[in-house]
Amino acid sequence: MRKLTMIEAIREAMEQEMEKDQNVIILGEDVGVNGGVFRATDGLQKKFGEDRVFDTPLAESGIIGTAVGLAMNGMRPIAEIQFLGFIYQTMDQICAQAARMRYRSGGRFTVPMVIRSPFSGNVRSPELHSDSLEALFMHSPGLKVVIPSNPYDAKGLLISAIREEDPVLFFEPMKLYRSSREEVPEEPYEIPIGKASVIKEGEDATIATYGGTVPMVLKTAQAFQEKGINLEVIDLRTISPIDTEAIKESVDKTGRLMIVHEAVKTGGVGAEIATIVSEECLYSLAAPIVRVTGYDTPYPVQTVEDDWLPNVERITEGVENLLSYQ
Amino acid sequence: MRKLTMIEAIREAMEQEMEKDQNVIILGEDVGVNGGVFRATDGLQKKFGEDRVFDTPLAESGIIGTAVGLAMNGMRPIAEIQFLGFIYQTMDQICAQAARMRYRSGGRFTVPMVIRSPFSGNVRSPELHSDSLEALFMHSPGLKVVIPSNPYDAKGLLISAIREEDPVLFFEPMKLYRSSREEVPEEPYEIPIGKASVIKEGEDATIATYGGTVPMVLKTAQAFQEKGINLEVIDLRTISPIDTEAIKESVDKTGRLMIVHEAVKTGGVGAEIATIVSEECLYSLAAPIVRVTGYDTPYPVQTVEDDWLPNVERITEGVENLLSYQ
Amino acid sequence: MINIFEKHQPTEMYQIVNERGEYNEAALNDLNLNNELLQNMHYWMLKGRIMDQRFLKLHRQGRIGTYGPFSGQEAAQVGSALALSKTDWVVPSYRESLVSMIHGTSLKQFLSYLKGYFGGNRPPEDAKLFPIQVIIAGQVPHAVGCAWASKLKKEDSVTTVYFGDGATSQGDFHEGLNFAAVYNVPIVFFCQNNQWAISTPFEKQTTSETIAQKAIAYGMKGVRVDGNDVLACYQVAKEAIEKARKGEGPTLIEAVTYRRESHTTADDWTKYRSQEDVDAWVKKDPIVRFERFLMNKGLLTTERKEEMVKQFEEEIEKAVKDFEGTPLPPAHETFDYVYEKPHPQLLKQREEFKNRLER
Amino acid sequence: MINIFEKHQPTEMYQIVNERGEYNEAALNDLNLNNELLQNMHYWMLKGRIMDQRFLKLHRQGRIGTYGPFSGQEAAQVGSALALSKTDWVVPSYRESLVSMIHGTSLKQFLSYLKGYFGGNRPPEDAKLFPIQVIIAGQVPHAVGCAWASKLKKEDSVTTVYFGDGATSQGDFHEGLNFAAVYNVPIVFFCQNNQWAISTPFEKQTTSETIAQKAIAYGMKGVRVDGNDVLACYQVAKEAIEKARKGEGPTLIEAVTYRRESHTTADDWTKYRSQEDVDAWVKKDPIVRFERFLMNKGLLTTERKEEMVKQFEEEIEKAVKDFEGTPLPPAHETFDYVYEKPHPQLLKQREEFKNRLER
Ligand SMILES: Cc1ncc(C[n+]2csc(CCOP(=O)(O)OP(=O)(O)O)c2C)c(N)n1
Ligand SMILES: Cc1ncc(C[n+]2csc(CCOP(=O)(O)OP(=O)(O)O)c2C)c(N)n1
Ligand SMILES: [Mg+2]
Ligand SMILES: [Mg+2]
Repeated sequence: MRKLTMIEAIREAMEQEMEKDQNVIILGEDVGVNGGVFRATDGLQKKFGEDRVFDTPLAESGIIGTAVGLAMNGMRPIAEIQFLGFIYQTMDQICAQAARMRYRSGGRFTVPMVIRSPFSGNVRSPELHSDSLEALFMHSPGLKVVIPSNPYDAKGLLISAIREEDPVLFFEPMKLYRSSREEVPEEPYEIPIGKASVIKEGEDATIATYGGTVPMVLKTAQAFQEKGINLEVIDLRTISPIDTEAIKESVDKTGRLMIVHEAVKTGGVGAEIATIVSEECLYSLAAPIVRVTGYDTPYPVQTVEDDWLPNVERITEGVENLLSYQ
Repeated sequence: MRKLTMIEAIREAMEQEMEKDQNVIILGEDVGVNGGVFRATDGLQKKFGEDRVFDTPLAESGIIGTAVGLAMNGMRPIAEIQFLGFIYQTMDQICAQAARMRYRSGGRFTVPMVIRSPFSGNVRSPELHSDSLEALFMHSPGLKVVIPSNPYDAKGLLISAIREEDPVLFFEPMKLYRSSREEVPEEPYEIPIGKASVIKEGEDATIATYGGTVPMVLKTAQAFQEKGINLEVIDLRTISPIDTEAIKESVDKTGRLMIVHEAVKTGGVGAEIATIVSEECLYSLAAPIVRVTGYDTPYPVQTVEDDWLPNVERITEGVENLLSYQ
Repeated sequence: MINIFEKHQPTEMYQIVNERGEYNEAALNDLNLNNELLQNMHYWMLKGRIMDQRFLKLHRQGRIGTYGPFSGQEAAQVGSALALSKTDWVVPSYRESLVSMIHGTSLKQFLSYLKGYFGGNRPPEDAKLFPIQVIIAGQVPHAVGCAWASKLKKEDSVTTVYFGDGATSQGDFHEGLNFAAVYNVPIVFFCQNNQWAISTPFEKQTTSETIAQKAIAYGMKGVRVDGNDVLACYQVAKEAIEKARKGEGPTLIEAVTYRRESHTTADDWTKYRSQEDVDAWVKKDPIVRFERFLMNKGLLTTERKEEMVKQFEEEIEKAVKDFEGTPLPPAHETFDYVYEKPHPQLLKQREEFKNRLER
Repeated sequence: MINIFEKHQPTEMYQIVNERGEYNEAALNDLNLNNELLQNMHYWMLKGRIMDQRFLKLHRQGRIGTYGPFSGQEAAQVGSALALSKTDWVVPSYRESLVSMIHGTSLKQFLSYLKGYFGGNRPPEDAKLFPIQVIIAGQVPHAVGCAWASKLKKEDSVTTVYFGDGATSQGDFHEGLNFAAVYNVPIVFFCQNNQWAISTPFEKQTTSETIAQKAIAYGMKGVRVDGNDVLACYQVAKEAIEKARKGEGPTLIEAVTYRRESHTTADDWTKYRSQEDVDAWVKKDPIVRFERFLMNKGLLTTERKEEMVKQFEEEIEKAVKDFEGTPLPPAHETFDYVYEKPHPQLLKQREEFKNRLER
């Protein structure tokens, strides 16, 4: 099978859905002629025309707000927010508008819209270009939040997202855009939203993670494997709604849980996962839950980010910590 | 001692700080002539003049954004957001700007600003007027988030907030504005931000809560007291930073934890508290942690809100649940 | 039809019928309205006023929740709403109950909104109408998107979005208008400048002399119209709608009017404005003026009016009574409209909730 | 000084020196600038250009991070910056490195920003300068607040805020300008319309013919000026600043210029614009034009210029070399500027972080 990078898989998902359904359109800053600052939409305006792919004025709330109206009147917009750090500008339109339109209108209107945005760190970008803000949206009912960690998932999840009848936020770890090529089927396929994927089985402890930290968690788990320690690694893929069953099943088996994410610790996705477990699998727990996350500071400057983010050293230490309780 | 309602205590705190420091100013929609839609600033423009209390144009991002600039250039603004549901509009100015200015400028600038906002439910208000959105700000380093539950705390905490060198969000449960009168000292006093208050001691279980649910939790705990069950009730008062020591100390003693808040469950403040406990007091836990919160839906219409919010019935059930594990 | 857009500067106010009921003959002839339409305008304005006052009373009696009255703004709402076709979209804020009714919402539906029933904000299936928006200016970009979709689908539909003077200070107003102009979508921005945003008067809202001139920032047409003159409102709205329909771009209309009552039933205007301020505007009342005009034209008599009032009062009374018998929808419906299909945790919560209430 | 604001429509472009170095005698006489100021203008423009090109090179060599060049925009930056007093505030975006340097930032400080050192965005203690803002238009309301504070404290200080054409589409631009006009604060909004927002040309950003006319929406003065004419920029900025200082209100200035390079070092302009487009603007180069003017006036010779170029290159080279020896601040400083005092959990995290790095 041919191999694609994640960014190619993302572009292909959009291209195929646009071919299939002419109500699918793309809007965002620099997504047209320029093909997006990461080239996610490269060639799509050329192929589908200026009536399907729109370069917008520089106004994020306007992008999401008009996309809500487009969706309410029959279109299926894919809106790009150039970097996730700019999504603060759109919180009303996402959390108070898109998320609630079905509810507000008692089901008369729906907002089938996808919001794509690159995020996460280790790429030496300027301030507010690397922040992981996904947890903000987990707390807003009506939204779904999807975060792929590899080309195959990216394509399948994005196709599912575009076909959803509710707004889906689709956050793409920049550092994985071109970090590897993997086999991706040519034909369109769906990966269900809301389902985690156990990417490595193990009995000694569970590590739940998603997005940019997935490869390093897997790498760490493999290193432990060589030392005879079998870690189970769960790639959440969707953080809203969280696949609680998959997590509980794993923790019931391993008795230990570590959560890894780039976002700051307090109030992050890790807190919700840990809480679900402490509500529902408390008696399975053989050790305190461990979080390896960004620290509770603003996302730091480039020269500090690699130490601040979860990295193999910190994850390894976390696992040792988790296993130290007998 | 004379007794004040919470709204009177809040007004007095502002009045006294404005007398003390002429850099303290107030801005917001309808805060001047009208004295605020809840009369929190009643009479202040008359007393301090139109150069200290400003009716602003209808633009929340503009209110917070200009307040950031005012604070950076020596003022100590108190900005009012008329209802917390409108704060989504200001997320960039709060989380990406106010919260990060000290950090961004390496300490050259600080943003000593208070953002006051009424919130929380049971008051039959229109859509987006009752939402509890405090958790969104717990995930933003650089901010402090304070939520009083009684007139005495409201005055002391607000005075502390105004004197802080960093931005403080001060969220006021509307239903407590005039629900009771309590003794409030005339002279200004501070209550430290970041410190919880154990408002009822007990050994059988801990209930951590804050804001609008405090009175009903206390009432429920008193009912259990009569049945010989001694619940410890913690009023967090500050939800960022959380007083983890107070919580851990209590849970280490009682072995059981329930968290009550109005905000939707997933990704709420309760998740962070539960996680801190499952990281640091796991071995003290005699029962799974319980959350009694709003459900994972948008804040519902008036005819549903009392059933949807935590109420005495739901809290009682939660306690029974918590105690059922032996 | 005269093209007022060509002849008219955004800072001048367009008027056909003045406060004394006197009218501009040429403009009126040009409009060439049939009597049925004139009577329809009167029908809705009068019905609106009676309904509005009735709702205020219902609130005082504790029979409905917070209500935002529109008395004094009937001409702006009726004039613009009657200029629309049924295939045109309406995107309202909370103050356009009258527009929503003209465009298809029933009194019953609206009561269920005011009583806080789940589904109360569900526009009827066959009405091209958005739900009521509470966030000031939040609906403006939605409307632009809606109009944009009509354009992309090559539908012959124009969107009219309503908002107040206060809303023009919001970022979403600005971003929305800019998008509309850039994509040249078929939309009319209808601002009811009722002089107040709760307690904030227009002069404190902006230093701009008019709202209409804000259109210049987007290279858009802006028109200022007497919002208490139903004919002028109709004419200006009609022209803007047809211009939009022809693909000739969006228009910002400022209808200059007045909010006679408090902002909502939770507000008290005596805190921030004087009786004289109110009285000055009561003199410009849109209904009195139009009735004088109609009576002059022989299209209305005092008896006919009294009959109408009585009939409306009965109709409303009946609707309220009928509605008050309506059972609440089951509370657990609150879980059914969060997503197309509730996810497992939500289903679990729904069960718990339902069981508790049914116990 | 002539009052260009009175004579000038926001849609016309004000110019003193044209592309061929020819100048408007009357305007120039009116300005009555001394030679030192003229030479200072040239000094900064030339130094700016050399610095800018040098930074692009440093980036290609992997010695600095993402950089946003300003070549082509020197006149707009230098003209406006030299019109300010040291007691005036500057609120920049990411493209006004030259303004920041004129207003007090050192080359060393700026290098530490570009290298991603903690504290790199700390304006010097004695400079009335805000840190670089990355969020488009986010700084606009800050600047309004800053100017408002100066007014409240009765300080004789004017704030100038910089932003691009793209920024005018943002809600924060709109809300900021409206507040500024309503409170009549001493501020100048200086927009460098460099025709592009990354790949988005001005024509797709707005349907408005000019940016200056957007001032009309706020009842504010708007002026359009040739942004490649340093004298015109100086004059317009000076006048706006003095107007603001006298309490006569804010001004929106649109300096029409061009971004010659890519948006940043992460961008490639060949994807979205043609060589001809660029060439047409290179002809209007602000430095070439001003040098012609100075040489005509006998204030500059080719030899002097070559000397200056050499001197700047050496100065920059030295600063870069010097800087490259600077040790990184300790990484754990990252915990010291979140709050005035770190709270207990943060302190714990700081310890863990520090210990790990010191192991
Ligand atoms: C974003 C937001 N901010 C504030 C409010 C509170 N609020 C409701 S109506 C109103 C005034 C609106 O004035 P205007 O736009 O003139 O409309 P009008 O009420 O006069 O029809 C305010 C401040 C809100 N609903 N939404
Ligand atoms: C809120 C926000 N949205 C998007 C961006 C990404 N971005 C950075 S610069 C830029 C274009 C800015 O154009 P303009 O305002 O004209 O300034 P210029 O770069 O031309 O100086 C964009 C879209 C951002 N930094 N912030
Ligand atoms: Mg109004
Ligand atoms: Mg630009």
